[in-house]
Amino acid sequence: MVDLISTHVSRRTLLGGLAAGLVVNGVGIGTALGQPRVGGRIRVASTSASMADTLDPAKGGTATDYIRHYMLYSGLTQFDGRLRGRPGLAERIETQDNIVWNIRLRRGVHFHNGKPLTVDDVIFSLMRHRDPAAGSMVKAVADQFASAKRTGPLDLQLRLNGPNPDLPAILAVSHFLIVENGRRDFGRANGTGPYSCSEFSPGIRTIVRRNPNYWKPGRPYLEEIELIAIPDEISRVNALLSGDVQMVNAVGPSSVKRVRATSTHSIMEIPSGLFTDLIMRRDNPVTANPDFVLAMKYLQDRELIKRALFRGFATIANDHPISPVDPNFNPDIPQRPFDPDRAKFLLKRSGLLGVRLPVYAAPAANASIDMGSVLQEHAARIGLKLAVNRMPSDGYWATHWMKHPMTFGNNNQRPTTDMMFSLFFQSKALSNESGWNNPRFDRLLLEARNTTDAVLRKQIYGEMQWIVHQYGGLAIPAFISLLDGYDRRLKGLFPIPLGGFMGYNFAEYAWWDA
Amino acid sequence: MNPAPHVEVRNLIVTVPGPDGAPLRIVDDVSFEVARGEVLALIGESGSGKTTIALALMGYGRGGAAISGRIRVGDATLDGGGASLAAQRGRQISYVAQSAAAAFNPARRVIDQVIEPALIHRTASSGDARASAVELFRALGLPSPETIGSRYPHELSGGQLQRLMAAMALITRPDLVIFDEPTTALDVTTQVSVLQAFRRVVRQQGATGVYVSHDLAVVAQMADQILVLNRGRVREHNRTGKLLAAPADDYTQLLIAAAHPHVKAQAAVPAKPEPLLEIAGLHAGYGPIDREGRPTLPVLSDVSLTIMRGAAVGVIGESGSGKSTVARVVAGLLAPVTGTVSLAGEPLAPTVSGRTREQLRRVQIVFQNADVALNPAHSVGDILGRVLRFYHDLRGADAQRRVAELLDLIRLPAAVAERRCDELSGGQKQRVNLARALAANPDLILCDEVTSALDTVVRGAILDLLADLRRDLGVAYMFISHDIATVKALCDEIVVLYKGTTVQSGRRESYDTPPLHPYTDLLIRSVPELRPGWLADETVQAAAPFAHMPESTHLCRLLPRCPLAISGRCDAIAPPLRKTSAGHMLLCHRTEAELIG
Amino acid sequence: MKRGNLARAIRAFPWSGKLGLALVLFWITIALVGRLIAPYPSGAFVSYEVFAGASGKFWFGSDFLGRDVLSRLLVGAQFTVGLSAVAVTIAVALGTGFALTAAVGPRWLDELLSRAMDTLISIPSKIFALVLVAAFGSSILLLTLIVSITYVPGNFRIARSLAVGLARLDYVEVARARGEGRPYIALVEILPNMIRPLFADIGLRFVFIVLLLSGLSFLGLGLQPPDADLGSLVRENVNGLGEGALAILVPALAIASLTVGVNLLIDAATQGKVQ
Amino acid sequence: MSAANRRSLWRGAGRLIVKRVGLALVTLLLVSAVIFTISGLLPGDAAQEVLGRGATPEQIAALRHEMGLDRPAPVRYAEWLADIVRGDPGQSLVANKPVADIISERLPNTLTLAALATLVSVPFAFLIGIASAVSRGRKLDRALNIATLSMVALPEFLVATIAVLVFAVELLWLPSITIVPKNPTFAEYVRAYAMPVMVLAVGVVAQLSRMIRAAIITELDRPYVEMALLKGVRPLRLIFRHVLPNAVGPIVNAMALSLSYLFGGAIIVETIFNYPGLASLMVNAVTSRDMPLLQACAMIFCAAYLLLVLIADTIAILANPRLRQA
Repeated sequence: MVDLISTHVSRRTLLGGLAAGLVVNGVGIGTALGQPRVGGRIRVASTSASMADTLDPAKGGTATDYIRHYMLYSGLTQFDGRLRGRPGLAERIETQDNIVWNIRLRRGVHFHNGKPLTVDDVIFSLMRHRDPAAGSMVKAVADQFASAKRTGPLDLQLRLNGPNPDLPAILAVSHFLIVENGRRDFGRANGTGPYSCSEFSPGIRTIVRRNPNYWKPGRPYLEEIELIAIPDEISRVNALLSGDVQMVNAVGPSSVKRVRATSTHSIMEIPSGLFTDLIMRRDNPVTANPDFVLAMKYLQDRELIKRALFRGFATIANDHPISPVDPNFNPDIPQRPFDPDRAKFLLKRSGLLGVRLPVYAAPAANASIDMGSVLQEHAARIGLKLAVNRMPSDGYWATHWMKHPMTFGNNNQRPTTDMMFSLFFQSKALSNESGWNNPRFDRLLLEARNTTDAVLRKQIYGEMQWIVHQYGGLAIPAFISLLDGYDRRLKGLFPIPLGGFMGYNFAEYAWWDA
Repeated sequence: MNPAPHVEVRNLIVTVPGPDGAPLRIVDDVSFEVARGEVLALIGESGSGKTTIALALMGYGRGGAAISGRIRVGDATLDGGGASLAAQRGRQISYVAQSAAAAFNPARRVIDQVIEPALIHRTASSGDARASAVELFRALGLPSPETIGSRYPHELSGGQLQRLMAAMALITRPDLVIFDEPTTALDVTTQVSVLQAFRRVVRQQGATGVYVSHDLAVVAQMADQILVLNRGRVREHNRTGKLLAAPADDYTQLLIAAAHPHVKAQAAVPAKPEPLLEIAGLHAGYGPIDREGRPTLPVLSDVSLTIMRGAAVGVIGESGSGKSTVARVVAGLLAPVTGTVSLAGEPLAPTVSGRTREQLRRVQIVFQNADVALNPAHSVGDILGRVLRFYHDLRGADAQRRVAELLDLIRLPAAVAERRCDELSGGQKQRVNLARALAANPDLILCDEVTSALDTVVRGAILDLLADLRRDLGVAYMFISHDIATVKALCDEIVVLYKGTTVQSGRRESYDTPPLHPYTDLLIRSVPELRPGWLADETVQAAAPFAHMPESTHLCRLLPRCPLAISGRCDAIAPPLRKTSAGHMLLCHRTEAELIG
Repeated sequence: MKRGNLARAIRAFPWSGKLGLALVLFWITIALVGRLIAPYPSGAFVSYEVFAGASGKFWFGSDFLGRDVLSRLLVGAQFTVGLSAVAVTIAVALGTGFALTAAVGPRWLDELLSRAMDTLISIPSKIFALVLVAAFGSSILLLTLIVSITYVPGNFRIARSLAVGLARLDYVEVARARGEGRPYIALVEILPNMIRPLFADIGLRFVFIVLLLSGLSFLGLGLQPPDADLGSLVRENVNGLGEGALAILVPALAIASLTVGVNLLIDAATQGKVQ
Repeated sequence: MSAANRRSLWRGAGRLIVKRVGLALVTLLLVSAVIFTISGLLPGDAAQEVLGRGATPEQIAALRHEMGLDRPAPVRYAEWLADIVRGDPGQSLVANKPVADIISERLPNTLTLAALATLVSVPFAFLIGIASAVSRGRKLDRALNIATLSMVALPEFLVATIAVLVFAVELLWLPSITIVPKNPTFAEYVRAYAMPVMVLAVGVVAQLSRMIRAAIITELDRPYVEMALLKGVRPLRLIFRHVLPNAVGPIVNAMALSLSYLFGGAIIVETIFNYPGLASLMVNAVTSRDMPLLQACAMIFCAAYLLLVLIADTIAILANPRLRQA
């Protein structure tokens, strides 16, 4: 029966996915088709800045870091609007078995300091992540790089520990951007990116200037970009509207009306796989109870959350982490409704209606406090007492997330379906949020990696979504759209679902029309 | 010569907003006039409205007081027909305040304040004003008149400040000078010279004067006519001589009678006198003790005295003599540096913490100012009850009964127990203050200036009470005062302190006739007498041959002020303690015969 | 008799004092009965429309999640008034307690307490709160403690100078001469006379606490939802400011009227004393 | 003033300053100990914060070792103390930079903002304080009273948000965030600082003016003021020549407290106007568990407070002839 559903689903998903991709690309091309012009100086504001701001792509931890790194460095591949890895510094990436990958570099690429790009730079940039001393944020991913060797002046061969068909997408992630061979001190940046660094003050600002020798002819367009961070959402939107910055990310849904009401500014909605989830741990007798878990899922007032919390800038989710943006999305799983009666019945059946449980939420997990409030309110109506403990963002991930029977988590769009599943759902994963263990799921995950056939893989992923939907310990009520605000004179923008600011990569595409 | 009087006041009424908002008359229908160059005295107790009338002459009402009626000073009037009184402040009408120490701005040099009226009213340039200020300083008998102005108020003594304030009042050569109790805050020895200086300078300038005081004897020296006030109304108004000789109003008579303190009751001296309190070789002071064992601020040096059971010993001296310090040491509030205090033969620990509760009970202290000596947050009953519980473990009905007895003893109705202290009058408070000491059933009460803050009539009543209590209860007193007349009225024995040393001690009678220590003589002769012309006759401040000498702790402390100092003796060695034939002790180089002659 | 005094004192207030008294009494009443008269549960999503204007159903409109502003205001006032009152009580009890200890105790203790207070006052209060909340999690208890501790040094300064002044007065000397212990002197002789001047300080501190609480809400360190004090109400609805939503105006006005009211009352009460 | 006088004045002031500096060092030590202790209670550490939530335990352990966080807390504190005594606040755990460099980047910002806010608020505070003290109980006093009360009545963040909406978003007169360009012109400078300074000043003016009013009124009740009036001294002269010199003590004390608030309490203004000052740096240090940086910030705030109070006390003593000769 499972098989039946997933095969049945897969074809339609494929079609839907293609159609969606076309639309996305269509918008992108359409916007880009104006007359891009070189020049202009803009300031953009992201959400966070701290003393930990870095010029080392391996250590990037915030959107501000990713944006900065994409401005200064280039990767072997680049994301497109459908999160596929497109050739970047690598002219070609080829594999037979998803294990051994042959990479050919683009000719005539130079670092900002004039040094030509070599195979050694690339090998260093990829393999350094495996060194614990490098403090790489993607060490876990890079651990699958078994070895890299030079096979020609512009060629290298990357061998993985096991098959992974998603390597081109993985390499497009900002952490794998290419740095100089041997570089360990990142006090200054030297990359091959579209911009070179002219000022960097951690926690305050980054100013970059157009790299005239960028390897994509004609690009980039902007003369100078100042990247700052305004953590406070209201201030960020105000700064946009007052003309102090020309682009911001993470506009709050309730600010959209205000921005759209102006004639000078607009909002770009980026449907993404970002979600905030209620985590029910398997190591607690209450939250391990399947009836309780299911009741919580039925208690999600998804319509209200979408409408009130996100003002409609969200997609209703179905308690699994794969959003419709993902090409592997399975649309055939029936949507779980908001059904308090069912929830009450389940709770009664499990005898857990009387329990009192705290739910931990923090501003760090997008909208989790309000989601908690909604849940608390509905739970109270069926006689279940939940207390929402609002924690400060500071320290939330280290201390509370996954540490209590019920906490809220928050996950970004991942570049690949595999990454989402293997980072958060595999039984041995570090961030296996609910602490579940589903052998079939684990087996399917490996099977998908071994499968070279994209259609088959999609089928497998489809079934995995169903398993999570049915048995997973997470309630995922909605996928949250990313909202970027921008000055209408800023052109060339199109959404890349990975994150705001065109998947952090706007600097290469944007141009100033004034 | 202008036939019209210089100052004319008709039907003056001053009202202030009362506690319930209704206006309250504090001066009620007062009329008088003063001829040019004359001095009018306004006399009365606190609350009589005398200061209010004086201020009204400058068109000034304190704390929202409303002035009505007719006031004319020269051409200026209250309602501004002609010049207004307010515009004449500091120019034609000037004011000398009661406490110069408070009335001078602490942050500014004295000279700047003295010449300020002249600068504000543009009567003189800064240089001229300074010159005339120096002239006035000289005329008022201030030391180093050229440089004294560059000091700050806190560097000057009360008498000096009072004279400087007079200089400030006279700098614009005003027509009318108002003196508001200008010598009340001064020591009696200082008062005389200040009064003399005032009278001389005001006469020189030919100004009219209004002199506000509660002290008839002082007024008798200064005024041509006297207006007796009581509760805002005029009781009697007459020329000074006539009023003193033949007071018509019974209130005036009462005032005149109270000017001589005396007590009706006299305690019987116990048959077998035994010493109650013995103080021997007491040295005390404030601040850390230095290597030589002396405190930074030494106050008492080698004070010894004995109080017999049931006796009253007066301790007298001017401010700074250390008389209150003696009481504080005896009470255990200040540890002596050396010396012993023993009670009925038992030595007492230096401070309260080392004494037994019984020892503490037997010695009680009563402070001067009942306003700050009684906790305003407590009722009279609480205050007395606490002492009863503390020393006698009396509670409940027993305690209530005893409180009523105590109140009866101090002649207050029992209902007072329910009242809070701030609802009582000054005299009532001082009685409660005494009752608190009595509640302990003490053997000795240390009375620290207990009558000094009281009006004369009230003072008499308290003295009577003290005498009665002594007679009835057999309690002993150490009665500390700056007023020799009061001490003589109450005490059997008197000790005179000067700068922390005993200069004379002995029975009361021995103070009536020589030989007297030069300082005691000065004290006694400085008390104004109730007859006009006393001040003019009196040559209290005889020239002191050693006025230039700095004070030395090794020599007689009085040396710089002593008219009888002997060159080669007084300025060379410490004075000996002599016992006179009359039986009292004197600390002086002069012999008994020399002091009589 | 005392009641008569009070009534007369109130009648003698200027109009501003009467207004202050009325506002304070109003908010105390709201704090006491607010939860009972709230038309909806404060956390209930009752309106489909967010930031709705006033209507018969929702007198003050709805908030950013479609909850009833009036109900949340009534409950929020209880938190603000109650929490501030408790916090100010703790702050003043501690500050004045330390001050009395310093005034009657040995010199070294005075010195020690003064240093401790300097230490507390020199750490910026909001950052102090941030650290404590991060360390211990946000709870009403912790919030109350943080806010109280923040205002202990200020109260200590004022109370200490009052107490040291009073400790020099003759009636304290008399008690000392009687052999009374330090606790008696501090609590019975000195403390009762500090109460009136401290009243003004208590009022001011109450206002500061209300404002600090809302500052903490701004930094996300305030009360836990769905509970919200007035400051949190302002903060959570601040997005409605652009459209002038009642959801933000009403709680802002509530804070202003509470703080202004308390101050007017204090002004009137202390001025009445001077005259 | 005589030379001897002047000498004793300086000797007195010198003794006071030496004593106060000693006490200040004790306070600083206490503050550092308090900060160290309570920051030890914080969940997680710098290594965890740097590596984020995806880090493996081995990675964290390695970084912890590299940062020296695996040694016992008392040892770390002692080392920090030894360094700070030598004048070295150490290396930031997170930013890979000396703490001194980071501070020297931010400190001028905070000083500028505090100085500007002071420059704006103090004259206004004096004006309002004096005007309402002189007209005590009258209409002007009541009006100013209500005005200053309303100024403190609203939370700072609301005032700031309203100001931004009005002046930046609606009117486009002023920038909504404070970004000072390099080598700004005077106009740019004023525009950049106008709003944060305004918002800070609102609170300070209100509080300070009330303190000034109270200090002046206390003095107005003293006998020397009545004496001055009876000399014919006019109101302005009365206030400036007679009253203010005596009210200096409480006023400078209130100013010291206000200024120390401007220095360390500007976190809300720094947040809303995105101003890179010390307060937000300290918040940052807390969230990233960067202990050396956190300690350095705490030391600076504490030292600033103590310094301001010392200056205030010194001024109060110099202004008071009685105290300065004691």
